[in-house]
Amino acid sequence: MTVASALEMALAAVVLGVATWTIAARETFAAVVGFVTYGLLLALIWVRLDAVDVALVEAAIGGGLGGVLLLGAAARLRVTETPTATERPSATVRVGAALLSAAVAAALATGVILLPDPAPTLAPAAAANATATGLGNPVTNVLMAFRAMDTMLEKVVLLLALVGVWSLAPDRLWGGHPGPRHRADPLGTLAFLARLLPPVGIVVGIYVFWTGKDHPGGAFQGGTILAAMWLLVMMAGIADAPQVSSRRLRIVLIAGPGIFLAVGLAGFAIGSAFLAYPVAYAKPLILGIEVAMTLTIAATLGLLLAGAPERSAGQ
Amino acid sequence: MSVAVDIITIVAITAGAFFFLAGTVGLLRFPDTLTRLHALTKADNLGLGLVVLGLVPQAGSLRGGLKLLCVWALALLAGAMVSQLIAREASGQRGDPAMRHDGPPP
Amino acid sequence: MIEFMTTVLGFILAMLALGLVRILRGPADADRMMAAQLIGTGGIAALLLLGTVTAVPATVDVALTLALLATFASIAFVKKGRANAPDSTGDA
Amino acid sequence: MSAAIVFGLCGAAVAGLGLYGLIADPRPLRKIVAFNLLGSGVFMVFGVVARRGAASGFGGDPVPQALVITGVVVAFSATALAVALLLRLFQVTGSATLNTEAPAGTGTDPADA
Repeated sequence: MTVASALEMALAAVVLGVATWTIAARETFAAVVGFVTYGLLLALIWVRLDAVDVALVEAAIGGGLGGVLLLGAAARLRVTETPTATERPSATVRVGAALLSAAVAAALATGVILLPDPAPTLAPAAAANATATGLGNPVTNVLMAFRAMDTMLEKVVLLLALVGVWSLAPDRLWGGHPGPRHRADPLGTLAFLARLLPPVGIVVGIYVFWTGKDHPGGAFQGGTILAAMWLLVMMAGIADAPQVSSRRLRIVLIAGPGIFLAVGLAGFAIGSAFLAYPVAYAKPLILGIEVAMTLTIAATLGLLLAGAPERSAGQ
Repeated sequence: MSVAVDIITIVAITAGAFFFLAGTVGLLRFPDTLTRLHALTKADNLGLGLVVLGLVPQAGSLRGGLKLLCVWALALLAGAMVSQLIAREASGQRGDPAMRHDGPPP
Repeated sequence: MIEFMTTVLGFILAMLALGLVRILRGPADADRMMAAQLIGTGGIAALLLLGTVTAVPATVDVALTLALLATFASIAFVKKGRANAPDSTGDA
Repeated sequence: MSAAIVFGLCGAAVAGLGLYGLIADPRPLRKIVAFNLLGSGVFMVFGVVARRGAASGFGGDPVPQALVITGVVVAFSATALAVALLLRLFQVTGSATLNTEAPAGTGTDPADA
């Protein structure tokens, strides 16, 4: 056994251990901390699997924003912990669940072991058509050109989720500011961090987006970093979350999918089909869509984490 | 030349690994939250710092080396601040107005 | 050199696994957050080593992202801890 | 046994763990976390498929990788919506239980939500 494969087994074992803890922990807060750690370690696995684009997403979502979302909810719901814990399902249900889960895991594992050899792959097709877009990152090519429909609909899903979150506001608060108004000591550590980190983070976010055309990175990864910086500023009380009825905000929110859709429809006229880019303009068109999407993603993710409107306008 | 560079790398990374060991042992063995935080910050700053220092000569390009240093600087900055915040949270001083400013007095 | 770095990588991974014990044991939430913080930093170091071992330079970008965002969970923890304090603005 | 297989088995086990937690834990937030674990286990299996498809100078097949990225984004949106629903449920009823015959909580009538 080589050093490298021992390392892989160790990594898999640690990840499995954290996953077990996340399920088994008695306190929800402890379980969520376990889940955040799991996200961090998963980024290592994705790098090992040579999927650096996915590792970036996992680091940004699993280790970063997902942790904020779940830790916040765990802290707010702490008081409900004891009563619900008494509703433990009966032993029969638990044994049944364990058997079912074991069967599903075994089926998946068998599937992994019996994967066909040689593995079917679309990599040669992706490589052969890379010249059509002029982008060097195959994953960006797939996301923005070969399977662009998926990516466009994914952005729509993000928007729908945001509309769903907003619709949870009580009627009288509709259109107000999401989440509580955060206040922090303006001379304290958090406010200092929120003034120091965002300029750096915005540069890193734009870099990750821009490098995504030829190297791992892209609109979603960059947008997540931007969203995190916005969230930091909101949490430190330096800027309030905008009213969800604000027109400017809504324009930013629909800019990404809107431009994507417009370019897609224009594909009928200038290309040959929906979302067909004319080869000569493919690269600038894709970059234009990505710029708009980065902004939309940053705004959508930031507002998704801020939550449903809880204060009416001006409060 | 290359051998000298490799020796620097090995020494620095080994030292970095040692600080991770120290930080972890401290996190596990120290008796209370604040002393454990003390152990943690050593691993944060020195452990990662020495590993980065060891990797910089291997980076192969100026750009790669600078990016490595950026990672360390960011981790240093964010880690130091968050340790502050956790410490305040742990020691329960957040409600005490006298302890709230850590910058110079206005 | 590759062998050496892989060994150190394994060592740091072992340290991270030990750090998990603190998440298991607590006792306070702050202890758990600190362990997560240590695992974040160790994860960054492990990523940088892994990137050098496997010769994937883009790994540094993942480490950069982690360095920026790994602290966010801790910030959320501190914020939410404060929301329950008397001087807060009373969410919930 | 190649590297990919190890992580594939790890992913299968994580998916199983997530499914167990989703069914067996009564607390909604824990169900959400377990659901995320289940998803990430499946993504890991996808990652193995991608890795095995390495060809043409790419480290992996970019199509499954892109699918995983899309999947992570959609899973995150679903998680955010689920958490918001849960927090609203807590705001309205003062408890966070999925049990319809909840023990006498404050204002158990969900109709006024």
